[in-house]
Amino acid sequence: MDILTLFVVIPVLTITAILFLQDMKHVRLVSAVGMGIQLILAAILIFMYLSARHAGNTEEMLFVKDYLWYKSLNIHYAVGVDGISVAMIGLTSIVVIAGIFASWEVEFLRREFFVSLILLATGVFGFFISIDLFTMFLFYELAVIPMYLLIGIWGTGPKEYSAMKLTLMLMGGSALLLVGLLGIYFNSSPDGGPLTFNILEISKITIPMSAQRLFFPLTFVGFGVLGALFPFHTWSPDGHASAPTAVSMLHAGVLMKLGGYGAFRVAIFLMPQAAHELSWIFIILTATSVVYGAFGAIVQKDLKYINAYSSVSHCGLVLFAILMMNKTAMNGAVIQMISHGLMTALFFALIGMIYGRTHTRLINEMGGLMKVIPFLSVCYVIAGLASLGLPGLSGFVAEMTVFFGAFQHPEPFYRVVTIVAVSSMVITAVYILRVVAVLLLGPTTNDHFNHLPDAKWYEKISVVTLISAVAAIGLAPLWLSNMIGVSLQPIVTKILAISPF
Amino acid sequence: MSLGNFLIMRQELLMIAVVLIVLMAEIFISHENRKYISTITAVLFALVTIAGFLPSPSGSLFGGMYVASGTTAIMKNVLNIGILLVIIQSITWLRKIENSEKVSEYYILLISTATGMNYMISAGHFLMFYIGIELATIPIAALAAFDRMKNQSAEAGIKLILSSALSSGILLYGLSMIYGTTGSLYFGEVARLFTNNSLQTLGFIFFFAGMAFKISIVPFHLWTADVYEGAPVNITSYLSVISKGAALFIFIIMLFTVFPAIIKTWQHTIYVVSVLTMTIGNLFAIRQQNLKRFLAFSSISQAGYILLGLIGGNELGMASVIYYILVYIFSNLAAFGVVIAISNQTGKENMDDYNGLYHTNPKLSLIMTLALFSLAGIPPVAGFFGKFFLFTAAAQQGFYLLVLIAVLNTIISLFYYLLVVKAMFINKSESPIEKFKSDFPTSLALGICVAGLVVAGFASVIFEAIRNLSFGI
Amino acid sequence: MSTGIPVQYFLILATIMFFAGVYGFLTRRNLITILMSVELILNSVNINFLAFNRYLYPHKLEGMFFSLFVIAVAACEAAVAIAIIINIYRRFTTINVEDVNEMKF
Amino acid sequence: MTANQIMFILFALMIIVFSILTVTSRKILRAATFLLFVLVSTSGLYFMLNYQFLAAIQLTLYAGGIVVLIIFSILLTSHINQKFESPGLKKVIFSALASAAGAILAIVTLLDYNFSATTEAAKEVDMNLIGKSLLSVEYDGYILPFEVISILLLAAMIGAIVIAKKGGPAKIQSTILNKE
Repeated sequence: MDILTLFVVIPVLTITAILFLQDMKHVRLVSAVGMGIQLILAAILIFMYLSARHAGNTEEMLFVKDYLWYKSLNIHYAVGVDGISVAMIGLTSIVVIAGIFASWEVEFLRREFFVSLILLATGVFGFFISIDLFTMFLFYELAVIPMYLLIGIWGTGPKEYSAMKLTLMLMGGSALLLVGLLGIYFNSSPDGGPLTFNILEISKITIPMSAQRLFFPLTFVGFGVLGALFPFHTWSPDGHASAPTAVSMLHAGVLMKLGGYGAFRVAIFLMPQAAHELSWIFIILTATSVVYGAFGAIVQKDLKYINAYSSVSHCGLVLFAILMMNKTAMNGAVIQMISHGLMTALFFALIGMIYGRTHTRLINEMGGLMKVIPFLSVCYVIAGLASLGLPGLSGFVAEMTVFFGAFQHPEPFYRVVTIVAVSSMVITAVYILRVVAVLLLGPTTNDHFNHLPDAKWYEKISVVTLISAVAAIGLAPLWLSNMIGVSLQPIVTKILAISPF
Repeated sequence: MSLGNFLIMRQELLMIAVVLIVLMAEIFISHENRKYISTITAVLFALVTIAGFLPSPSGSLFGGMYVASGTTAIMKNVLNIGILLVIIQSITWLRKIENSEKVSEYYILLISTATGMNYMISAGHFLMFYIGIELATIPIAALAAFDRMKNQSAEAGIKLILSSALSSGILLYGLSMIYGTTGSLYFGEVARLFTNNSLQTLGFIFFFAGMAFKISIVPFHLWTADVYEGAPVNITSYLSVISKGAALFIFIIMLFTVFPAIIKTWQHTIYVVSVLTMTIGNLFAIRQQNLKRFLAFSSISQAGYILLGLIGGNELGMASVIYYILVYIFSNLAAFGVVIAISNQTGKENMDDYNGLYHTNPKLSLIMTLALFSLAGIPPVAGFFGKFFLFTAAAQQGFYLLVLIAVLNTIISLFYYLLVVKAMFINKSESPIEKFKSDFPTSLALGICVAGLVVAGFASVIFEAIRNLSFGI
Repeated sequence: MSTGIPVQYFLILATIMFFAGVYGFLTRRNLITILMSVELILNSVNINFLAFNRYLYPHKLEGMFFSLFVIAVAACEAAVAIAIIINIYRRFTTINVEDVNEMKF
Repeated sequence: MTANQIMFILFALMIIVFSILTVTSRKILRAATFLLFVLVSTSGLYFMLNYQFLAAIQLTLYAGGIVVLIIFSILLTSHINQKFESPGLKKVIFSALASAAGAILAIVTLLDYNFSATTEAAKEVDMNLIGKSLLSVEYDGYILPFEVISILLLAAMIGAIVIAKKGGPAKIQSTILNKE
């Protein structure tokens, strides 16, 4: 068995182990161990990847394994990673383990909760290692469907409505995506050879322009729904607000990245001509996402809603950067994905922990928490600073690269839109600082708040893991952007071949 | 024609033998030993099913009246698996006191219909096709009216038999035109002489309408809901899965082998009716509270998806339809199996009754969830693969818009399937269905279904086998 | 013998009969009369088959045999249908479709 | 006008008039009688077409069997003098229009088509030929449908008996139902 398939096998084994456990108390322990192994595996993978590249391996995808699955349709189970997927796998394993620790105290149907959570993780890992469109789609849907139960059963507020809305909208996205993928498949061999779902093989040919014009929007919007593309983002605030902590973390931190990654890997990479031609439409939409999300965050009073809208804004930025179609911007997009993944997971974890103590998420009902629960408060400040792009933390690196790259675009239209999008940074600063000021500083509004306990050990593990990752990217961004940059090279070469600027 | 030729027809002969054995058993077995009839029938039919998988010669008998090929063999096997499951699922129901008097009649009628379906699929002549389809329908009407205690059951029976008689009449009227213009009723000769003139097209349209009744395609679906709700649950599951599957099989064989000359006509017709069928089926299903009725309407919309495989008119379409019906048998029979188990135990059939089912009967809820996900086409269960192949078959012919409409319809269907999931997992109930343990036949049938759901998708062998065999139609 | 009458006359006759049956099926509310409408439909089909057989393809007997089997199947159908109708009558003491309609859409 | 033509016109008129009366008459026993007339006239047509065997079957099985069965069940279930309510006007108009449109479409298409007869020699339909064809296993032989329809008859018989027979626990339950 190859190392990549292990990323799917270990979660499945963990689920099996959980199902056979007699003692419910051990469920979380087994989950933590399983996902801990996954984290170690991810670290090994990163190391292996870097050393392979260091040794001069310049292939586009490494550790490629290919098993024929459905012969007559030429469907393969094919895995392989480049720097981008390795980075995404690393991100996922960090967020998942943090999510497990953040949901340490789930009591209601504990076994089912962890099974669904790990099932979701299975889908995500599978998605990132796939280089075959069929398996990619399979894992994509696999990742979406546990969300319904996770939000519907363990959520809060109007959870049933939110869960249904989220599932149906994401599945609606996957409907568009399916048609797009079939379109790519049936155009994957213009010279009459065997049709294929393999991304690497399709990237070698040029899909006819008429087909690209049809299937690029379908694919891009299909993935874009998951990446909170305006106007298909409405599932996101409701879904995040209703979801339990770990689910919000995983969803905002990882699942939404599926959208960005997929739009990049499938829509843009396979159909660059149409992407270039139609990018202006989606640039407008994504810029709207960026600005609208930021403004949406300002007017919200619920902590989770604030963060959900801020996720819309940040994920919009990812799609925005991808559509700029140059190396710097794309590099920024990937860093932004990772940085936002870590940061927003941190946010949601902290919000969950604070909510677990104060039993409210409305910011004007809270205040002066810094004195009571200093550990969580300090972490919240760090997360906030990362989010508004303070130098030294990951957000700064990501956003700077994105805007720097976007501004390189020679056409004035794109530059203007970039400037509009940059304004979101200012707005972000406003709402982050406002929250920090009201929530953490200021007078204590409620006497009950004075006796809140600070973070427990498992909460500390969860938060510290995330913060150290955020700081690591912020302090030493170069190794990450180098890793991504090498992998971006073939993609950018392909794109540049058709759009010389 | 020699005795060895009968080997080609052994499937049907074995079934007739089972019918006769059960009939003899009814006459000669003493009253105390009657309870073994169910077991005997199930075992015998299991043997028939297994015998179907032995390699069988293909060829034609009776001067072309009867045709057997790899495709017909695999179609029959798929149906036999489903019939076997229905037989096993019926055992518990037949143990009830009010049914104990007519156990063997039930099996005789059920297996007669199976025989009819097999003859229908193997038909090489319209007469065989007609007799097969009637043999597959008339006993089912009797079975639908089986529950003498229930008014609705008799009503289901009469609605089924009258609407099927009307549909046969329409179908025959079309056939008479086809006969008048081609001078033959053998499939091969009709196909050779079929051209695109107006009278033949009209004949085909009547034929299509008659078949649409049998498959319950919109706008000929109105009988379905009442019949499905009124009939005993086992018969409902049989009607919605096996009868429909058999009719689809013969329909696809006919479209591909008898009517290839007017492929453009039927592609357009199927395009329209499949959109109508899945949309209207879905819209009605959303409003249903009774789970039998709910599954009935969902099975209407499923027929709409299956039409996508027909529209391609190629081997991939044929293979994907057969494969999808196999998967559909497992999914729908698993869903119905849960409904049957609960209905047998408590008599409850409404969605509200399922509130909080997970807390009392987690296994049944999980099976139901898997089945519904499979019907909705969610991975990793087999329904995902089945739907994917159907859509691929349609996309291969360039019907991308149709595929998009179909996928959006699956989202609507996901909505109402999730309503059931929500009832079981999320909704709270004051008086949930109490915990109960299913007996052996129920668990066996459900176990087979779940195994099928999990294995049929990942084991590509199954699809490839179907694909290889369906090449030679 | 049937000389002097074009085959079309038979076909038109059958068509009228067929659609009379369809009309009856749509408007009738008594189950037995619905059954009678179905018999009309099947009968018209038989006329078609026999006329075609005699006029156009007298060298084979396919149309005739088809009609023969249609009659036999119609008898089976009628038998089962009447059994159910009698059962319904016992249960509802009515055989009007409207009264039978317990279920609704 | 030959005797043949006169006979055909007579039968055709009877069939058309009585078909329509069958589906419109408001007395059920009359409708059944009209149906009987239709079936008898049809068998007359079969005689004209020189299918004596089938005409005989039509008379005995259809007119003699099915219609008797129908009349029998009418007597069992209905009051003879009871008149049906006439169906709703809307339904009548809709059904009449649909049927008329269908009929006109079919007739126009039929008249439009240029039928061509086969050039092969006609077969004399005698009992010998019918019997041989029915038992032949070769091309144009009908033994398989003949055998399969016997299963259909068996199944239909069992089905009819199972549904219509009284007794057993059903009786007990129905008395309980009636009390309720």
